[in-house]
Amino acid sequence: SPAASAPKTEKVVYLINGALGDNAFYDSGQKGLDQVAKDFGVETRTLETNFDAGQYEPALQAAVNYADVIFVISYGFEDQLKEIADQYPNKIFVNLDTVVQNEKKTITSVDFVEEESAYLAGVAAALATSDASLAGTNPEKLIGAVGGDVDPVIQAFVFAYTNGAHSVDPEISVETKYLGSWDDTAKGKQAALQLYDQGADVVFQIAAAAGMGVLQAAGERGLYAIGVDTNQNDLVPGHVIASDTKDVGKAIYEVFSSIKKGTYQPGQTLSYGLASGGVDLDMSAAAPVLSSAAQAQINAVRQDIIDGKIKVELYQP
Amino acid sequence: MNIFKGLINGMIAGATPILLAALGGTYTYYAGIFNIAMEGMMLAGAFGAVLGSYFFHSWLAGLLCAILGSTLLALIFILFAVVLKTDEFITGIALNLFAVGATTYLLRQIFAVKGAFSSPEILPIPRLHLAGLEKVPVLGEILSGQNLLVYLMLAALLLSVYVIFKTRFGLRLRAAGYNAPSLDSSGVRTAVIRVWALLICGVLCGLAGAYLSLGYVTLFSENMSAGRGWISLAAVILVNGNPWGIALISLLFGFTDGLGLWLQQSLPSQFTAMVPYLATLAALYFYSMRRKRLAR
Amino acid sequence: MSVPFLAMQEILKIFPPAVVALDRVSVEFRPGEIHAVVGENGAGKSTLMKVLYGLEAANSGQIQLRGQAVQFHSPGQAIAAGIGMVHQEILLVQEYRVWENIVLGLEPAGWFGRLDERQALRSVQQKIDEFHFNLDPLARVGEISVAARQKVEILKLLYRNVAVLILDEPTAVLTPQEIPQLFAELRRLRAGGKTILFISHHLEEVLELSDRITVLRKGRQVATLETSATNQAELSRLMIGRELARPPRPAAAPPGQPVLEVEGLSYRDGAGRLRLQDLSLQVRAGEIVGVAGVEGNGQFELVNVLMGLNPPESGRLLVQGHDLTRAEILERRRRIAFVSQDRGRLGAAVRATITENALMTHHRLNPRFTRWRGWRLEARAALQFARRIETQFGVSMASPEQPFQSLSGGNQQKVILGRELLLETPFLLLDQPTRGLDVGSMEYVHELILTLRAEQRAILLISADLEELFRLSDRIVVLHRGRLVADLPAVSASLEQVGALMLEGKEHPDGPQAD
Amino acid sequence: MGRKLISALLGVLIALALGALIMLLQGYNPLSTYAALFSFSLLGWSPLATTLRNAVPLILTGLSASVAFASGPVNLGQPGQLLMGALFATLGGLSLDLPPLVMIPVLLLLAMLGGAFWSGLAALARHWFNMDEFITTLMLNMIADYFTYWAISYPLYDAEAFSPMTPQIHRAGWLPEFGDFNSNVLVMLAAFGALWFLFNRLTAGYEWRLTGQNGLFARLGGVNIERNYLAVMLVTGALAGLAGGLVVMAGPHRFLKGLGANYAWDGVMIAVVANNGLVGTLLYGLFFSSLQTGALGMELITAVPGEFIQVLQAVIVLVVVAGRGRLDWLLERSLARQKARERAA
Ligand SMILES: Nc1ncnc2c1ncn2[C@@H]1O[C@H](COP(=O)(O)OP(=O)(O)OP(=O)(O)O)[C@@H](O)[C@H]1O
Ligand SMILES: Nc1ncnc2c1ncn2[C@@H]1O[C@H](COP(=O)(O)OP(=O)(O)OP(=O)(O)O)[C@@H](O)[C@H]1O
Ligand SMILES: [Mg+2]
Ligand SMILES: [Mg+2]
Repeated sequence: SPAASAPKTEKVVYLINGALGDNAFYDSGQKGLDQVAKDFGVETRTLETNFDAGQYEPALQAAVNYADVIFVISYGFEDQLKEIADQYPNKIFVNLDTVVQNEKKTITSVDFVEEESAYLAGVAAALATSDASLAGTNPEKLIGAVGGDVDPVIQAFVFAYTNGAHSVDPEISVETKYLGSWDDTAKGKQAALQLYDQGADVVFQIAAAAGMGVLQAAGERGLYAIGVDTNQNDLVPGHVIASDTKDVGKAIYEVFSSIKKGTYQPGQTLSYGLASGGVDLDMSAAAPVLSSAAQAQINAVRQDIIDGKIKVELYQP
Repeated sequence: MNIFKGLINGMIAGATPILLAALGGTYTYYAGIFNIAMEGMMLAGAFGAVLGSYFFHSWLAGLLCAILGSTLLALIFILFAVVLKTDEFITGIALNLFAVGATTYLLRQIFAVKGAFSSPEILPIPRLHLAGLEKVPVLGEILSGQNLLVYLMLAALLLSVYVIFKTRFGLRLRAAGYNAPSLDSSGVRTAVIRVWALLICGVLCGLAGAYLSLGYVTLFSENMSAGRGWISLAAVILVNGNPWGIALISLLFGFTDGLGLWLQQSLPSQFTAMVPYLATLAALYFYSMRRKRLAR
Repeated sequence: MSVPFLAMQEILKIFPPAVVALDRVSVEFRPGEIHAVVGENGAGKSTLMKVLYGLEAANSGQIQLRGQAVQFHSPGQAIAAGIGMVHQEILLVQEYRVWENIVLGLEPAGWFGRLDERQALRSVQQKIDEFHFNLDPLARVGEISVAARQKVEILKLLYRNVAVLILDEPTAVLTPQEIPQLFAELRRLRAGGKTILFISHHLEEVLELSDRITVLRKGRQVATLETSATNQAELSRLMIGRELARPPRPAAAPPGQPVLEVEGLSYRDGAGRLRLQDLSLQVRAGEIVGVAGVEGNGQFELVNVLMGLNPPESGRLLVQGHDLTRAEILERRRRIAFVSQDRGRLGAAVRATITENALMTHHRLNPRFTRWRGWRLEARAALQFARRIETQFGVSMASPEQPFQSLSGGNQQKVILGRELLLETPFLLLDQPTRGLDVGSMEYVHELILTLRAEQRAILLISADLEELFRLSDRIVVLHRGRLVADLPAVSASLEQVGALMLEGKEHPDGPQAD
Repeated sequence: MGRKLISALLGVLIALALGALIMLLQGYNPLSTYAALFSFSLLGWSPLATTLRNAVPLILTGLSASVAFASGPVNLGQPGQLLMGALFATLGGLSLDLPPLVMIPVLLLLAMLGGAFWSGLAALARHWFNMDEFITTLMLNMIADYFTYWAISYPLYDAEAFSPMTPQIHRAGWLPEFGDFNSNVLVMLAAFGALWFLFNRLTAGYEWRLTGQNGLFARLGGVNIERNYLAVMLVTGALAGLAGGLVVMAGPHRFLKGLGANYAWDGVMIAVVANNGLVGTLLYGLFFSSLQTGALGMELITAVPGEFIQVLQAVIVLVVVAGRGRLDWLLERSLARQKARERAA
């Protein structure tokens, strides 16, 4: 009977490869986890491994020793995750942001279709750079992006961002700088300043904590940036035109609810795109920057994507 | 023109923290202390700056707290290396580890965040617009409108040249490094001179840290000194403590740092990121060859 | 009598763990006297003065200045009270100019601590003129002679207006010609009312200069005497506790084949200065050749070139006919044994064990100490070797496994001598082998050197101690500014003659001149 | 030895007490925190196995630093050498497929070669151009970091991965596991034994040690300083490289981003507290590994942040090093005092 086999769910661990404090991706997951703790009254813990590969396996081991449900962002230790999941088939593993499957097919994956929202970010950037009514913009058809690393996820972002911009004006070119760091904010700022110097009016930051430097550079120059992962529009008011959000917290909350409700099925791949609200382009702000016409145009593209009228091309490494 | 200006501004921005910390290192270098704790002092300064600015809603308080933070580290250095006579290299290494651990730990304890802390409540150190300088053709745009700390750095550079080579303290300072027993027997306690050198180094590293967290950007992130203290040390050693030489090396480093990002148009970013370190090696090469030639 | 001017009472100083350097020493000093302190190496002379000068803290006892008990925790306080010291090893900043060294610590300064260079130069020049010192205040200390440096040290104290001057072995670094000049200066100072405390080993000097003499022996104060009421024999007996009888020098056997042959050797240093110039020299088997010279005239460079630390610019070096001019150091060591003047820097790794120090060089030259084609050390053979040195050279040690630095100076030197002599090389280079040794150890080393001569080894002996040179050498060569300016048979040479050559590079100088 | 051990233990205890004080001030319970810390690192086979396994890179980089410092060269390049070792082992593991008995030694050799190659660059820069290895090794660390990062992002990139990493190396190159225990510990112990023998019994080790204590003396004694310098740099680089190879072969079996992140200063730190002694490095390596391994558990159970361990490590380093010799010093001083009292009486 379902009651007898209902899995234990008292202790929940959120295990991440990086570290909290990015104001973005990891923090958004933490928000969902906190909500879970509040609404369901379960014990939660967060384990960060600070991008240190030596910590991955011990952390995973500590997590299964402690918890019943493990939400994990497993960049870099997919292998160990599979192995451990096979060893502990009765524990619930939910892998966030990538698709990982073990032999016993017990890992549920939450896949965010970041191309959809990044495409919208490209549309927004293209509209902004050619909008003469925005203060400080120049007629040059150039937009920028600052990535933390050259990795497939970031490249997927840039790929879709470029496509989105081209959908508005194929002559727009995209200049990208990579920092090789997710936390060197000074370098993030310098990269953004160089892009502005080159003539870009809008820079999309895809660099976690280092991206804070991009936003501050926009404020300093009186130009524009696009935030990432969470709504960063009010961090530098008047200069962040939109944020490409990835609601990891929402995914955590929904999956945990499904476990509680008994509708959870292990081994699935849950796709979080624009339609499900897992990713989005959030333009809300205390004082929105984009004109309402531009916002309406972006919202129309969003609807077209959700309706399937526009097919956003997925990045293939 | 814009791009050129950007590169110059980037160079100044990159050089400022390194030069400030390296000037601090000059004092300890001349005092005969092998001080590798600049990295940690800078980090403690950056943290103190954000702490002060956030809680007192004043960048000046931030600046003072930055100095307090790095001076605290200098005091620990003094306690161990000068008072207890622990090996300086070891003390430095331990202090650098301590600074990373303690700032991360405190970030979590005080602000309940990890990784980075930013908030509109943190007031940045302002830029200074000097009306007179703005009018200078071509250079005016660069000379004016820099961060207050950039001007402070210039002042610190000139002041250091004066203090080290023209004052009574400077004479004693250099004697402490050249021949400590001689200074002691002249009736000046070397230990006291070293304490002052370390305190000055603390103050300058505090300014360097403040520039990182309140000057260039306005936030604190874990380990945000990111090896700049080591580069400062390399600069000091490379030119045997000469402040002008240090200024040159710092500018070189600042320039190559920005150049690296530019070169991404033609090279993978990992290679462009190496540029500053390769430049340091090149500087070391030329310096060593020059020394070798002189020795011959 | 009224209160003494300056008195040290019941001074006890123990260096951890248990070296009793001063055993309740009490001395009084009078104003305007020259007071000599004599004693063997290690008797505690320097320690006594360091206690007075605030460099070492006594375990008990007190110091009274004009009836007031004083306690100096640093030289600064002693100087403020009018007591200054010139150290045994000269303590000056070589990179600084003369005036900078003199004013260091008491600099005239203007606004914002700016060093008032003009004022400083003026006061320094004034002192130089006042005391008739022949010095250029703008010269860099690293580039002036040792005697001049000593003047700088004395001037430094006079600049501070001290009433008491302590001079720790000031004559050790001077040539015979320079000494009277120093003494004249000291007498002038005494006439000006200064009290001078003067340390020396040399009894003639002490008898000539001082008013009163305090004798220390093994940390105890043996006597304080009026100079006029004593003589050399009494002092020597008080110092050593026995009469010192010099054994007559054994007659030399006729020397054999040339062993060391140096031909036209020149050497230029890093800065391009010619430090050795066209040196030619022969040492034959069974012969001791002494090298005399004021320090800094090329001795250091000669050692470095002979040992292969620096390549010569031109010239040849042969030992037993083998050309070693460009040979690796190890190759030289097959034929050259080397005892350096600086045990801690060149002669040993002081933190390593005695055995490890004894093994150096032997481990490469003697297959007995290794196995596996030289890859592996034979620990047992090394230990036996250390024991052999212990017995053969009378080293007193607790165990061959103890750190080298736990040995006393004399014993350290014996281990080094043992190691080098047992290399059984035909040629020995001895660079001040008795420096810092006490009289007993010095005698031992001297006898050893004479024994080696009897074994037909060739010996080149560099020494700053002219007496030692005259006592041991068969021939004396003199180094002056990197040139060999004389090669004299020891029996017919006189002390004055060699002294003049050392100073002037030629005989019969027209008068003593320091620079 | 006895006194050394006592002074080390005393230092660690004082440091732990200081740590407890900090925790009390912050309102944590120090006893339960330390209990959690050590039960997660030492109590039971699995924690113990994890501690041992994590200790391997710490000890090997520590040995690398110890041998270098004790022999003279200031090789601070362990992080870079570790990365290059890992890269070489990975390259071998991807391109070779031999029986395990051959494959594993070959990969270990490759790892050592990689580390030695990187330290050799610094050594040659010194040899030819007189460039100070203190700075070159530091710079080469950063360069190795970016270089390996490039290698795993482009030429060696695993097409199926989501972040920069190589594919897994062939199975034959995986180090065997015995239950919870990974055989990387055995390789480390073998390396330790070989190194100890080299350092204490072989002619080369004798020369290195004496050169480290007094280079001029050794040179005058006929030791070939230049050759030994090169040899020491190569051997210490190889040790750090071996550490990197073992990290790959025991753990993720591939080179992935962040592989050497944590070993940056740990090796140097351990060498320094151990006063460059080999046995001390082994013991302190185990101790620091137990701290780092237990940190996660401590965080899970008592909510004391894991960063606390970093602070604690720095405190331990300072207290142990400052305290070293102080015990001797106190003892000698009290002896001297006693003697002075006797004399004065
Ligand atoms: N810092 C020290 N630590 C331990 N022992 C010391 C120290 N300084 C001196 N000694 C010892 O104290 C004793 C007295 O030394 P001191 O230097 O006063 O002798 P000295 O009479 O000046 O000899 P010399 O003629 O060689 O200069 C010696 O046994 C010496 O080894
Ligand atoms: N500067 C110093 N620091 C520490 N210990 C010292 C120092 N000088 C001497 N000692 C120690 O003091 C002890 C006595 O040294 P000293 O040189 O006075 O011996 P000594 O009686 O003169 O013997 P020898 O005649 O063999 O030279 C030795 O054990 C030595 O280790
Ligand atoms: Mg003396
Ligand atoms: Mg002695």
